[in-house]
Amino acid sequence: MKYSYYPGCSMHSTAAEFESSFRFVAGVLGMELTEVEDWFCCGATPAHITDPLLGLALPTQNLLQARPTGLDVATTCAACYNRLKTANRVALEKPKKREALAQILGEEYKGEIPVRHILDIFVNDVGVDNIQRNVLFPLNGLRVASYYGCLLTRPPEVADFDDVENPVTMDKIVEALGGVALEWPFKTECCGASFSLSRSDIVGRLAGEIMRYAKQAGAECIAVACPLCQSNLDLRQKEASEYEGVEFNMPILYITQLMAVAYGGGGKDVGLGKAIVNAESVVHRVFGHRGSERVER
Amino acid sequence: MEQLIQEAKKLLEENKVDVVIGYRSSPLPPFTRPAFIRRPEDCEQLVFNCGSVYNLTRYLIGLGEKPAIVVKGCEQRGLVVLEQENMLPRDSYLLIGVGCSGQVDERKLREGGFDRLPEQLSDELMADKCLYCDQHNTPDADIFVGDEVESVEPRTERYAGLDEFFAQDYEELYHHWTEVFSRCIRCYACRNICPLCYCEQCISYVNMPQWLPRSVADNNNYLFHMRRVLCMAGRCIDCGECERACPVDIPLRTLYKRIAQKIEGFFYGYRAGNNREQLPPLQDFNKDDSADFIL
Amino acid sequence: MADAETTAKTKKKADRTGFEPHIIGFLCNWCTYAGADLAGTSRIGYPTNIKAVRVPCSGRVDAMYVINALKNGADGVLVSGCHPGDCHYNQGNYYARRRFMILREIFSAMGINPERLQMSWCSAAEGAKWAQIVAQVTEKIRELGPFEGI
Amino acid sequence: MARIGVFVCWCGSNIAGTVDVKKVAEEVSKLPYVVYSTDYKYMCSDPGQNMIKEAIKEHRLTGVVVSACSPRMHEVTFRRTVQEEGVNPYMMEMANIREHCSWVHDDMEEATEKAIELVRMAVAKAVELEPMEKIEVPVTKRALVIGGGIAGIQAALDIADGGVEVILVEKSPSIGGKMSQLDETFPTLDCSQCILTPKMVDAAQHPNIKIYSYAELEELDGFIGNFQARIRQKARSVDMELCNGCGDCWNKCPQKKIPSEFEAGMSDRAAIYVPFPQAIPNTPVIDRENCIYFQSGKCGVCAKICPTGAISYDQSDEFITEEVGAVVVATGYDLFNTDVIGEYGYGEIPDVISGLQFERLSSASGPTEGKIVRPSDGKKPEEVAFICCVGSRDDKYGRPYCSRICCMYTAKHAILLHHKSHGSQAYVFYIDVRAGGKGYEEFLRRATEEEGAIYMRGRVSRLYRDNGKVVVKGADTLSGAQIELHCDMVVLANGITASPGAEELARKLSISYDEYGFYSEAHPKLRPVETNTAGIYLAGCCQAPKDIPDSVSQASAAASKVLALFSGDFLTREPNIAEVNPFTCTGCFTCREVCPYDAIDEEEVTVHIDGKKVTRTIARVNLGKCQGCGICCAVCRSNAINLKGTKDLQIFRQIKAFTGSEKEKSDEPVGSKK
Repeated sequence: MKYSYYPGCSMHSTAAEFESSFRFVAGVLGMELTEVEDWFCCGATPAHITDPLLGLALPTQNLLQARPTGLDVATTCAACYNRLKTANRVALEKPKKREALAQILGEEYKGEIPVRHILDIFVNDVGVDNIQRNVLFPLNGLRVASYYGCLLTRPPEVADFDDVENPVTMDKIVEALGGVALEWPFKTECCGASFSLSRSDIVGRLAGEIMRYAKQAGAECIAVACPLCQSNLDLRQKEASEYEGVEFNMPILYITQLMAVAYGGGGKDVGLGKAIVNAESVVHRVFGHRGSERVER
Repeated sequence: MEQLIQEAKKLLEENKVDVVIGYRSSPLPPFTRPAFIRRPEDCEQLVFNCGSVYNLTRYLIGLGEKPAIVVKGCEQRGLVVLEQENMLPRDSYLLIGVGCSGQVDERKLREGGFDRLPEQLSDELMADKCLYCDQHNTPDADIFVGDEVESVEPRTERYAGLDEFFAQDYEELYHHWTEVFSRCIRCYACRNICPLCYCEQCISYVNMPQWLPRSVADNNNYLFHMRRVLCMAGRCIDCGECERACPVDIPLRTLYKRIAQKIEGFFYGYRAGNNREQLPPLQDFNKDDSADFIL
Repeated sequence: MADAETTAKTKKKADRTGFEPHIIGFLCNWCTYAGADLAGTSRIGYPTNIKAVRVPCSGRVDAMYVINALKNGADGVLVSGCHPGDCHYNQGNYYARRRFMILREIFSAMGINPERLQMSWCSAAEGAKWAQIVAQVTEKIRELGPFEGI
Repeated sequence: MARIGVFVCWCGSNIAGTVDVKKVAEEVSKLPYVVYSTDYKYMCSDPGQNMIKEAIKEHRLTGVVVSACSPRMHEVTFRRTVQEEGVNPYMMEMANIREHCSWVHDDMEEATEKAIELVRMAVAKAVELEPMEKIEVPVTKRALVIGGGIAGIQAALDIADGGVEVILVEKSPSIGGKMSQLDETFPTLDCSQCILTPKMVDAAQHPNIKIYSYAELEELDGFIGNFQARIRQKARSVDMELCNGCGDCWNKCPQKKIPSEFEAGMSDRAAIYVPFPQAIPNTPVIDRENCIYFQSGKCGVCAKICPTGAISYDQSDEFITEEVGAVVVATGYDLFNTDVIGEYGYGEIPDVISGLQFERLSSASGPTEGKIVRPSDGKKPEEVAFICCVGSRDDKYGRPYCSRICCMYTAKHAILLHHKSHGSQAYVFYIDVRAGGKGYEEFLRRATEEEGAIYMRGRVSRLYRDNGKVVVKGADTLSGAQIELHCDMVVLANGITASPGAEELARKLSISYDEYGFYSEAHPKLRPVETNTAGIYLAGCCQAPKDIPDSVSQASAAASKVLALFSGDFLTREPNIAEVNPFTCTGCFTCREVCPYDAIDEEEVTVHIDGKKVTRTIARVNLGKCQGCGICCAVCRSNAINLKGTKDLQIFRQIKAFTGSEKEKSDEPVGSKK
């Protein structure tokens, strides 16, 4: 299983633990990653709201740079995924825009490179059986609320690997790792990430509701698959707790972190220490304390 | 070709078929001749090489015996069309598949001044259709003999040069074709060799009404060939036999391929013989077909 | 629609001395033929160049009819049927559309201006549209000049 | 040798004002085969028609060309005229020199020129005309009705009352259909069962109606007036003759935990069961998949207890063939499956129920005897949300159409809630309210103004559980506010979808259907109950979503079509149909692919070709089915299929005659058969 890997800006900064855990997990599962040569911004929010064409040119150029490998492009971030997939859709269905982009980029892109979110790859390429087979330390019934966020499955005509309103890929992975995937209503509600800096009061309300329902469902932690979801729910948990009047103390973990833990990753692979809401305690409660070294397979 | 001989022998010995249709060598190598083998001991004659140019599927309709037939990858599409048109059920013959890395073009050989083939069949001497072949190995074969040929990068595009040629204005094209068709002697070889021309009575013979004038005068050949283009639209599999058989070198495929190219463009990538389940374009419609030309 | 009428007539008179194209029209019985009847009952004028052959459906029109019309001295041919979705036989016009799309391509490949074959949708209620179509087609063929091929 | 007479009409000044009719008559008299030509003021008048008759006699005419108005106007008239004089009516051809000439041109010279050309073309065709006889097809005067819901019952009763035998086939154990499950009906709130069950009894007792319940159509052969229907009578495992419907078997059956279809899963039934107490026939069936005896071989309680010995485990499916002349398809609909809407949690959240489940909750014969309670805890729901357009007008689920009944049944539900559960509040989320029927708008007003239902315009984005309530998240698009309602129960107004198996049945019947699986009518406005296959008619929701009054109307319309069809012993049809030349047909069946009416059959023929005897499978046109469109002719590569009345030769002659001689090239043999 070989993939072109488009990390996007978060993976090299705020979501370093997503990157490390993903790379570790990919290694265990036999995924070979080639980082897209000289990749740059995917064109998410700032670009596509100021200039739609620029918002398409950026992901298209990235895909052009990925093209020589002929491999599917794997992304981890919901926004990157959305932009790159949108660029594909435009290239396939909007001949006029495709021409305009070819003018700008000096090369025609026909939408031929499939773009895949890692959840899609995990469940559909690697397979739930494989995910399960590699587990060294089962999650021992850890109660996980999978939170997909508002962008990962939307719009359904772009993001097409899971049910738009009731996605289940992450839940399948949690179950495969030995955890309990919780049925809860806020899987795809907005967490307010766009307002994380500008209007933290709104974020408090939105994130608070998510937190409350996760708690109500009995979650010990929330699993996410997008750097923005993670940083927002983690960083703004204080505001959320204030809004709801409850101390949530809800660890927000990347799904790859849970996988890395179950696969015996070392401290640096899993990167639990980076979270604001203490995540280590939850993991340790489930496994008992384990050293920070990688477990040899 | 030992395997071909053995398989053919087995089929005849076990009475699975009455006749094996294939190729046998001729006095003019590398060219071959069609062979109808009915006795196991004659199977030794069978060969397959770059001179096995004929499209043998022409012989299948109305054969009256159960045959096994050697069919090249490109020609198999014709069998699909015939099946779609209820002329030849798939179970009425056994398909012997082969790997073919290209067939020699007799005309090129002649014009190149060779009286026989050099050691290796080079692209220069290969039939045009082989240069963009995407079906080197016969699909859907009941028996596959010999080794599969590895697919080769096409050397030309299927429709190369057509857009440029047909960019001429109507008058030039008209003169070109009247000129070319004035050579036609109405020997009907193009029709008789075509695996898809199986009408009981070709309408060029019907005179009540007179669909097509019979004489070669008055540009009537042009009309005959226009009708043939119409017949081939959405059906031609580009086996190239018509052009090979034409005694006066009329480039018929240029027209057939042009229409095939247009059909592929209009009708969602349709290519004759590619998919048994897909209705031929003129027997089908889509509510969203282009309507640009309609007032 | 009075406009179409007058233009058609004035054009015609102005061009009196020039070339008058012969046009044959294959009209489906249910829509276009009835539409042409309506143009008549509504007295909406159009050029005399077109002569209609009534057929049950545009899907009935064999490509050879068109070719033979040209062969026999027509300068242009019009095939007209029901609008998509209105075909009395549900789908005849869709088949016709494909058939004549291809025939026009054959024409252009063989050096006949495809504009000599025109196709239109005209319903039984579109008398005025019929007059307009005839005016338009006549004008088009007039511009192309006499057909001297085949 | 053809002898043609040409009759040019003046139509008063309508033609003669613009066309020099005398000149036309004179010019065309010079044409080959024309032995007589004349003109007259009004050809369609009695004296005009008499002129034609006289000329036929005097000049021994074999064919007549009437050059007058549109054939759409007077073709029938003049055909009758020539027939009265002993000439085959199809030997008359018209040239339209009024609508297509005199009325649209004003220059006399040009119009006359064109008229001559039009007549010349008509004469050319007339020379090649052939006598034709109307087609007579014998009719089997029995009808098949498929589907025993209200539409099927109505159609069967109407046909049977007309004195015709009816075979009514219903796939479930009882007739009655969806209507039997409803509580009260809009807009009158009369009880559904009270108006339906008498009709069910009528159907059961009607001497002309034979009901096959628990049966399905297996195959339909033949064509209009002459169908053979093969019906599969599924094994009931109960002898209909012996069973007296006492009910001991289903009371004693140990397997009672099967969700009842009739109660929409709101209560259970036994493995041997009648769907509901008023079922017709009132004979139980054994649901073999859930029966302990059939699954494990042990049990046999019902057989032991049955006082009449009616239980018959070894019954097997039987096949019956019925000869019928017409078919009414009334297979109804199914409700949109709301499971697929992840955000509504139907099936996950017990207090989210479907519209049909609400009907059962509210029905006095339902599982709660008409008490409206929440499924989760049996408590009275104080606040109930109703969501409209669930699976209707929603591209996302491939259902862009309106289901037409949900707005009204939701209004009814709101009213019923108000009546039966005092103090409960109904909230209705809608996109638009469609209340286009008689009394519907008034009914809706009643729901909002008198019965206190609160209507909010907006879609619901999510339903989820919170503290024993169902949270309804949505928007009120009129005020622009986001809405979060905590309700006790939510009712989804599921839309209508085609019934499962609709497409398979359509293929058996060779009728067409749209992209949603609803059957296509022959014409959306003017032939709304016919299908494209002659002799097959549609009634009810199988054609498109509709309410009870519309279903019943369409059923009666279909019945009247059937009765009209059966009014004579023969069907008479115009003879303009396709015919196959057995010598040139190759049997490629391209014609069959394009035929909209499935009118191409296969035929084995032995022909002599080049002195050889050859047996081939070729096409044959089915006289009953062919509608004469001629699409087949234009796709036939060997032109072996031809359309009578518009034959290739006839059109070629017209083309030939068209521009006159100046450009004509003669390579065609001049001699013709005539």
